[in-house]
Amino acid sequence: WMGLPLVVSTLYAFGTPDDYYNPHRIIPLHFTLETTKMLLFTLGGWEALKNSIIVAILAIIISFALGLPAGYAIARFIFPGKDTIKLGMLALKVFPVPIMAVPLVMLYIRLHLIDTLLGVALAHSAGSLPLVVLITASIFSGTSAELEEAGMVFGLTRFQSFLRITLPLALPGLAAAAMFTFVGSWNEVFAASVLTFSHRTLPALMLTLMETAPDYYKFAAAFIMAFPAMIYVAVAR
Amino acid sequence: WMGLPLVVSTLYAFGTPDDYYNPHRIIPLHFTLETTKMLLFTLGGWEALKNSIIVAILAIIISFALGLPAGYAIARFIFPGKDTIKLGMLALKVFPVPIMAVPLVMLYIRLHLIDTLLGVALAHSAGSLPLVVLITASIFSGTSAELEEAGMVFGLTRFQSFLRITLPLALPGLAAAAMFTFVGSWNEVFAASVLTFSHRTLPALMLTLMETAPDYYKFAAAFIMAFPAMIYVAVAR
Amino acid sequence: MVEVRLENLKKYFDRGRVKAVDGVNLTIKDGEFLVLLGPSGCGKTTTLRMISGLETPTEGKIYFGDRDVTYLPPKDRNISMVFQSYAVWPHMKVYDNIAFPLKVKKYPKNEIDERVKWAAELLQIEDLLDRYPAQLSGGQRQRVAVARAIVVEPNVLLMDEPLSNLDAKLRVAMRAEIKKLQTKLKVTTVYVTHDQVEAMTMGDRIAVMNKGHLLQVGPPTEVYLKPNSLFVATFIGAPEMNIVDATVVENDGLFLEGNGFRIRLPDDFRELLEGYIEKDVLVGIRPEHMTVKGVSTLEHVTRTAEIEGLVDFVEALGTDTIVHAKVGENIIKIKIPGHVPLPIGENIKIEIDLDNIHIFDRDTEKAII
Amino acid sequence: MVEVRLENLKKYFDRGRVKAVDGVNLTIKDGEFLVLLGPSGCGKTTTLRMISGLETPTEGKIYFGDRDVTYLPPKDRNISMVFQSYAVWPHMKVYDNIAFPLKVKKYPKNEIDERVKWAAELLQIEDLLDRYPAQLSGGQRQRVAVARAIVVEPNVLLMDEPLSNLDAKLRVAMRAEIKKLQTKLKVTTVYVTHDQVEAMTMGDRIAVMNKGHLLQVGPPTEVYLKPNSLFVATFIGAPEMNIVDATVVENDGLFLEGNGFRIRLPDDFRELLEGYIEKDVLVGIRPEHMTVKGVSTLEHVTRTAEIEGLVDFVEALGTDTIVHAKVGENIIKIKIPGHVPLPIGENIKIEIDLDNIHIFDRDTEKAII
Repeated sequence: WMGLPLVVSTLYAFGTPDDYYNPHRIIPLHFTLETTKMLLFTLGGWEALKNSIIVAILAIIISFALGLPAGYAIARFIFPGKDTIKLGMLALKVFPVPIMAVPLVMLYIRLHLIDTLLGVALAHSAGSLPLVVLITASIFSGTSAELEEAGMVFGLTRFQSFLRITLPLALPGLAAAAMFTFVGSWNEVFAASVLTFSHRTLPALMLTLMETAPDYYKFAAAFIMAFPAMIYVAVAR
Repeated sequence: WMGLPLVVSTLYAFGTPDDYYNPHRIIPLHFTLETTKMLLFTLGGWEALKNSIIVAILAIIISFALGLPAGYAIARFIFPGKDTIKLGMLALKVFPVPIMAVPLVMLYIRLHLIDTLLGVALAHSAGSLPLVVLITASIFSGTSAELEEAGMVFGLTRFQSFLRITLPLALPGLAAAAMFTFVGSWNEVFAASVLTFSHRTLPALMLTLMETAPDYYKFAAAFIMAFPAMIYVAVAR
Repeated sequence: MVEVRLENLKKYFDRGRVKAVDGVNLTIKDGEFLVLLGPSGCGKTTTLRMISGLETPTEGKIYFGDRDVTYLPPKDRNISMVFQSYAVWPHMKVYDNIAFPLKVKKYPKNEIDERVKWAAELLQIEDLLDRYPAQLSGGQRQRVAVARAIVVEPNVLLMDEPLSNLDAKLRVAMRAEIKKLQTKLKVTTVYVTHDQVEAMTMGDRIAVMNKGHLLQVGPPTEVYLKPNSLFVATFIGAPEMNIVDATVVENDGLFLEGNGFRIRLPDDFRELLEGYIEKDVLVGIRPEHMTVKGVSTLEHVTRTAEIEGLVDFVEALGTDTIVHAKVGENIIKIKIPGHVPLPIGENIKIEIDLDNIHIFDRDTEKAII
Repeated sequence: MVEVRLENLKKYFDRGRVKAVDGVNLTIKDGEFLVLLGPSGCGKTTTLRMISGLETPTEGKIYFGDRDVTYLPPKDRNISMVFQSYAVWPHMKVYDNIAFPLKVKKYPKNEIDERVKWAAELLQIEDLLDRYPAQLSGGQRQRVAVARAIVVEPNVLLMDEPLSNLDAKLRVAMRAEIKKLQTKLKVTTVYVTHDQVEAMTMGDRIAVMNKGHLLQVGPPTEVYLKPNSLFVATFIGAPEMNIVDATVVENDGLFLEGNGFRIRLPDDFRELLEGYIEKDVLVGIRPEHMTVKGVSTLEHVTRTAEIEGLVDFVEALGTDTIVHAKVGENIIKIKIPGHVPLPIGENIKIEIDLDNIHIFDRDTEKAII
């Protein structure tokens, strides 16, 4: 049943405006790419789609560059304050984002990050960082420390052993974590709206369109939005 | 460092408008409850606060009533399609909410649930249900089946054994899951904005104020918003 | 304290694809200590769980005395169980754990108190009654689990590998204690284990299972000396029974011929080996039913045979020595009491007790002799 | 293949609060099989990990021959290790697992091939080289781990409870095989275990550890027959050594008096017990150094004493019988070869081998005799 709204959106997305406004037609019968084309090329959808993808990939790179070593350290080493860090990570997730908005905008203006894709990606990384740290920590706790130590005993340094033994074993889990980061960034509206005006991501654009555009545009946009989710489901099967 | 924006918000929340607009004062020195009072009593904040709490509690009740038995079944029994259900739960989390908005509103109007707190709570339950199912499933997998079976062997039915043995042991985990549901509902803006006009929850009200009210109201609202997060951090310590 | 009868008991999982228990017939006598022995996945735990009522049979019947209990829930069977993980409830004190079965059955308060004291004393845990399980060691938790199981005078006492989580030392001590307790209480007991030493030392009878089937039931010595199949023969005993390929040959007498050896069999074997002349069989001899000539002698033997070998390795176990001898291409283990310093590479003569030689059919793996 | 010397080795965790290893001095001879034996948490694994370089000592030195390796990383020590979990890399085939140490050390390709074949043959896993570890049984993975460890001719071979994850049967078999392999390769070996049977059967020498301290080092028989402390005495041997409270009394001869018994000690004990007259001590006797009079006799004994008891329980182990005898308030276990059907409650006379009696100081728990 959870697929139903998806199917309906898909149908509406490619239905013609005439069918959409015809009260006797619940399911559109005439299909057209016009709406989607219009959205993508005239209303800046294409640009927003590109922005969304760039931001999501940047967010993955940044949050993994910082989060993966942190996760590894939490999983493998014992150090003071470790539990506090883990707790802090969780607490961070509980904080509402809006509270950060004003200081964040002020900071961004000073750093000339306002209205840049990197800026949005940074904000998204901050959002997904705790998740990446916690997920990678649990992945690395799951891969046996003895396997890595065996690598060290048989002639590797710790870093080589990490690269050649632990990383290949952790890859499926890390891919899942990256996917979550991607989807998180892809769906995020608030930061993207507040921090950009000309370089909007897709959901931010949608939010703007929501108030002005006719309904069938919304469905087309929703269809594009749901695309990665569909890919995810297909891959996960 | 993560506490910093919180402290600033708190200061601004109780600062006087004069201080706020005085460019030579970074930290306000005059404190007043006026802003908070204004927000709570004149602008409907108090009402919204109450709505938020009612909605969150209803969401907890509904999602646990449905999710706890499901989680228990997933943890204890083997049945066909189990993995599909778990996967579906995760996939659901990946779906963007906006895609549901239009069909949801249409459905709610038909069911006379529009602009009721129960309606918002139902929407929030739907959002937190997968999480509750997955968390309770993992909690119940964590409590040993043998403990429950020992109860059955020594004279209890399965249900009695669940109540007297498994439930007390699972309680801390269930409380955490309830906390997450509460915070999720508390922070949720989108569904709350779309589904209500007169019975707004606090974040939905804030979103409306965002565009119109002066900045220091925002800080006061943010302070109230962050309140459960602060309690959570204090309790978790 | 009843007799337990299993009739053609079956349990299939995964819509019949996994036959966990596949037609078990077994009568456990009133007051008997029966050990269900087998490797993991052989169906022994599933059988136990069906007796307890935690699992419902796919087919077959379970009787307690004359009462059909096949579909009764556990609580109505008046059984007790000691679980592998002990299953001592962590949110109750030791006292409340032990008293629980009595409370549920609504015993009067003073009798509960009396019986808990009695069980705690029997298991020497009187001092622990006020503690929570988290404050106990594994061995102590185990004692609590046993105390809880005996406090109610159950019809049947079920034990699911109760010693497998204890360390070697404690296991040896608890083995004796549980056996002592059962002898005293005379409660019908079904004890599941994969440890053949436990089975041999504790059971009045042993029931050996493999792949859902019951292979052999009998007293420990019988199962040990007269295994009815290759599986039972090799599963029981450590070091394992030596198994060697051989051919039965009739040539002015009956012989077993194999790689590097030729054994003359007594004439009374002829009848049993009738259909196996000129056929391949498997020959089994336990390490303790052989010796090295000139080093030690076999006691209480009537008929022996002799083969030649080469010392490959000598394993000193303290009280015994295991000599690994090379006979043809096979390595054969010989257990000799005491310390035997044989040089590696030495030629030796191996003496075999012919009354304890086993011959198995190559295809069915059933014992011929 | 070097001598390994540990000098005052210490390892503290948690800022000195946990003293895992607290001043160990030990020399492992070139080619020796040394077993580090002790209960879990005694510091044996930490000691091994310091020898491997996976852990850095808090204090002290480690020498391989004359070379100070204390702070060298593992890869520069030319060691091999067999881990408790085997630590066979799941993403590599068996061949690549075994070849890995050679590849890292940049051996030529044909020599890698040759050595992998050699190691695989030694461990009888030639047929598994193309498989992934997930397709192997526990025992096979264990063999792969050992093959990987010997393929490089290490200075020192370290083994961390390599058999603890195998079932009882396989453990007995692998025990002999590992020992055989080590005898053949003559590689200096440090083997960590908590299983005293493994230690007794495999070690050239045993080093017993407890609470971070090294208690006694010596050949198995010496540690078994002449334990230097109560801990070593009770940790080694199953069933455990009987320990009983007693008082040394001088009264027209030297006596040990305890609850329900009185033993006359030979006069040559006098000198050693000088300071203990009229003091409380602990007396230890192994179950096999006693017998029940009229049932069996002790062999190779010169001096015996006799005490009286009551049969409390009889445990039949098949080849041996353990008689639990009540002497005063104590339960004493006596191990007798063969099957001994003593009736419970019978009065018996227990014969004790005086040359294998142990007396410990009550406070220091060190052996006096």
